[in-house]
Amino acid sequence: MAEIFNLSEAVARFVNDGDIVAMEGFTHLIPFAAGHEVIRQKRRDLTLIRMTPDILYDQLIGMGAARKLIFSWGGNPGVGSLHRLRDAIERGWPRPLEIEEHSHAGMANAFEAGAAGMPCAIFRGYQGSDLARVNPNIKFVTCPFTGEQLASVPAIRPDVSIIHAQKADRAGNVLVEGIVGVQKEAVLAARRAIATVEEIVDQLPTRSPNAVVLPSWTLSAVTAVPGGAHPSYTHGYYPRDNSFYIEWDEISRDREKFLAWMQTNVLEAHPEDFAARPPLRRIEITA
Amino acid sequence: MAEIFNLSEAVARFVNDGDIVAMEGFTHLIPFAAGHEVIRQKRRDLTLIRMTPDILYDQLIGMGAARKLIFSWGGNPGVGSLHRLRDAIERGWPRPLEIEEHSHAGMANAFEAGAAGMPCAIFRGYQGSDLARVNPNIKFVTCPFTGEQLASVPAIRPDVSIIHAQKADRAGNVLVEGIVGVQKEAVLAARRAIATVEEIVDQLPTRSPNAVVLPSWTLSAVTAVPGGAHPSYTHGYYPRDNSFYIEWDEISRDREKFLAWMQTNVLEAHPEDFAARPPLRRIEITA
Amino acid sequence: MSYTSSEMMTVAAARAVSNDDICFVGIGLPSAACNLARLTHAPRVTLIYESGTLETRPGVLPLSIGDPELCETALTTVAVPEMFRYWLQGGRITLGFLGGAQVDRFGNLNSTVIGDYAKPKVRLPGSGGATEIATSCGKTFIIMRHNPRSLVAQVDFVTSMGHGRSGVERQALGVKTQGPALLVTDLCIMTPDAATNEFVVASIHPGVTRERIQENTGWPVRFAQTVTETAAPTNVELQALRELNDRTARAHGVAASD
Amino acid sequence: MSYTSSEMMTVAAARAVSNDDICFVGIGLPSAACNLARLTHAPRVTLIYESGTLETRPGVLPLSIGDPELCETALTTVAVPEMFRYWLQGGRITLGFLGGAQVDRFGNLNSTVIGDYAKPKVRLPGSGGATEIATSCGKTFIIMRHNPRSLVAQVDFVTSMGHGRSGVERQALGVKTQGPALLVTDLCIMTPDAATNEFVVASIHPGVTRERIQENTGWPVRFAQTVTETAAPTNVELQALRELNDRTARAHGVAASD
Repeated sequence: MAEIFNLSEAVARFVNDGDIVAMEGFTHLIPFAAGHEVIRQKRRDLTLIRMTPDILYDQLIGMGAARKLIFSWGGNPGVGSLHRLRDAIERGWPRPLEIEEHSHAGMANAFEAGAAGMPCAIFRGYQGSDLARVNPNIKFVTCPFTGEQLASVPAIRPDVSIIHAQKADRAGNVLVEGIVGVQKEAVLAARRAIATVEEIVDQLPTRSPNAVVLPSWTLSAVTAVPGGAHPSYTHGYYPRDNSFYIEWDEISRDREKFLAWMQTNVLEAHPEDFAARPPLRRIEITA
Repeated sequence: MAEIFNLSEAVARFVNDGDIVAMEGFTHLIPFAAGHEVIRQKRRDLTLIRMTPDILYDQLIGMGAARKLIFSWGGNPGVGSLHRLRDAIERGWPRPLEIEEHSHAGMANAFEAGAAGMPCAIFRGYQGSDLARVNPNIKFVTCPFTGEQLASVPAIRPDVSIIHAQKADRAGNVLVEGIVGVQKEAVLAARRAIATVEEIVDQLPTRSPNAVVLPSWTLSAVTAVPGGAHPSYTHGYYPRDNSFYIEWDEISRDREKFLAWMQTNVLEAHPEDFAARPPLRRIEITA
Repeated sequence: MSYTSSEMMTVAAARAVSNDDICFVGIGLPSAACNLARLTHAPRVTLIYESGTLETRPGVLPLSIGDPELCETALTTVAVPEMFRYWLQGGRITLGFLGGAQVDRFGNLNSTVIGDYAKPKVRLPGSGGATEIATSCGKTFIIMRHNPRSLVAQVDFVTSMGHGRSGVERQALGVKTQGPALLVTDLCIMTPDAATNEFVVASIHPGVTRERIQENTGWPVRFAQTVTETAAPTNVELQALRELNDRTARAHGVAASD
Repeated sequence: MSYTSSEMMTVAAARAVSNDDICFVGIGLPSAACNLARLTHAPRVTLIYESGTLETRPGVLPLSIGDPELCETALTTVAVPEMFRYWLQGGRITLGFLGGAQVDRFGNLNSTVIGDYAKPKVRLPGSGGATEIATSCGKTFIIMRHNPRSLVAQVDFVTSMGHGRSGVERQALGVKTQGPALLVTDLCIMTPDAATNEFVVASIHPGVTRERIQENTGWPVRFAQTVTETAAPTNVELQALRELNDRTARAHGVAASD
């Protein structure tokens, strides 16, 4: 049953050194505020899992929090490379980073299998790809009915998953809307889970009987952090801060500049600072 | 791309003798009007698939339309046995019925695998159950990572799936809400699919960005049949006709009584008759 | 207040449900017991029906597993494949409630056929969710009317494994969940012997004799060293159950728990 | 109207998209081409982005695969596991658009590393959806800028199989889909030879010479028996593309297609 914590308590209690951690969000709802708290609390030796590691993971890796990354696409979306990720892989700075690399289909199936309590997933994938050659966690099994060779990957089972969402009610039930990515699977696959939300409300809206709601008893902690997905976005609250994604390319190219930025904007900052960060929505332009 | 047909054209065009047919609906949204049209058009030698064959399949089986049933629970929900199904299995009337029997987990996984284009599904199931002894389509495979034995069933791939839903728009996109069962999987797993709906509207409501919508291009035909789920129900339109489920127990016990009922209420009836059948909603009683 | 043996059975089953349980609820007796628990001592119990309704709070007992009431009062409703994969197989359910046509002393259940599978004497509805409920829930409770056709020496077909035909197969297969933890009937409460996994009588309902239990059981019944008498239903329990049944009868024109 | 080679490339790719296509769209060049098709000759084309947005109609080009615009203009949005299982692997997509850092003559694509995998010279973003887009879509179109570092004799890493290292592996593996059917660059259009699966030049953009194509290609280029000249972009096409890019630049402060 989720308890309502503040963010620093939630991270202190549920994220440990050496944990396997998934902070998910498929471009949308990326839990930046929670990730920054993990950095501030100086967690080390994390195995980070994410389909699309972007700026947040670049920051964690650049600060030396991770020993391993399991992923399927690592870039600054729409902009280019992740310079801190590349520096870690290509030059071992600030520490070497082990990688386990999949395709999106492989990761999505592995999250699904984790949520489903399975030891592995099977799917039609990795045919003819060198990924199967470099990743020993990609195997092939035979369909017992047709004889077809099918790819198999181990289920993802994080020690802790962290997501950001729109709303929680006072019991700790969490509503996720829009591009929902693999957040539900990440929570259900994990031993422990933390959700930051834009707001805690008396009652979740009842727009649809099939809304994506994570019941309180699937979460360890729920905490309100308005703006907590910035510079990504929260559908219904604020848009993506595209200009920050472009700025990051410049900030992250240089080790010193990166460290200085992290000092000011993460180490000396607080979860409450996120409320003021999201940009105002631009005027809608339609074709 | 779904074309908007009337129901008799849709059944004439897309349901053939000998087809593998799934008419799905998990208590909710059972496509009775479409099933009755299949009976009126005298389709034969069908392999009927459904997790929960209930009155509609009792009617199809009692009229001799089916040669085989693939299922996981065959009963009159909340009432008792399906007498026509039992008569076919126990005494071969009006013709013998082959059965392939699963658990709900087996069927649900098989539908999921069909929708996902897989040849089979794997899951943790059938442990210690005699179902694995009597159904050769239940096999076991070994997880390549942990060595665990996992159950496997072939994917369900109907020639045609038939569902009932709330609304379609004029392009043929279909909205399903409430207890959605395996309807989406049934449609996506099938070569052809027919949806009957309560109404065709200019634009689907936009209650939730994650509503369950089947795009027009996943369906062969969409047709408006108000009341078409009676005696089951359509969430947001009319309640379940519980009294008819109880009456069916009496109607279906006797072969002659059954045939007389089918003559009047199906063979001599029309899809338009369904509009007048659903009961008015009873006064809400809450605890 | 006087009460029927059916009411005693439902009340006894309801008492075994706690606020912390996340229950996978079947239609009929399990549904009545779980909802009675929710309306009395366990208001925070989480009820899940295999139709996909998560955390449902029906005001009346559903007649079917997919009644509108279940969806309308649920936190949310998921598709059936998700229900079986993420919620049941995912290990999220602490307690599964099962019934059936036959049960044996090791909690194996038959809801498939009476007689031979290929030439059945009586064809029953089949597994539904039961086969995997029996292995995926943290533990299972069984609720059945007590008579020698139901509590049998050997079930005709194992739809859902309890501890296996000889009481050891469950463990041998490596199934991690506890399995049958309670059998509640209209005569008594049985719990599995820690050593043999055989159901033994732990508590006898008021007014029932050991002889009557044996006469109605298809195997030689064992009794626990200390057998208690089940506490009679309290007025609060009976009133809540009867009001629930009355509301249900008014809504459906039928009493779903009977 | 005059135009750039980039515009020629996008227009040529857009023309290959039809009203009947259900496209799995990547960010950047593919997104510009597919949306240009939708805004010109193929208004009913169905666009799907791997973030889960089905039938999306963005007014501006998305900067990322999960921009709000994609979800807000979609018919509906599904979870990512469903996207990859039901929609991509389920065989619902007729056309996948791919790019990458390197392509070889058999349409094998590298978006993983330049150099050795264990000691990369340049670490690229990796597969994303590409590995299975390449095998699950009915066919794939590749769009890339033409230079000898991109069109190479041997890709350093096969992220996404085209026809395989020697052009026959795809068929040998039993992959049922067509694979690379078109390679559009800023110099020409290539299609696979029916016998060898090798990309051969089918159409040359106006003003480009065969020599320039060879100089910019890392393998000995073959030309089809009949090579046509690509029709220059029409005013209608250019205007639609430029308006799209202008709207995009105003919305994002950056031109997403460039």
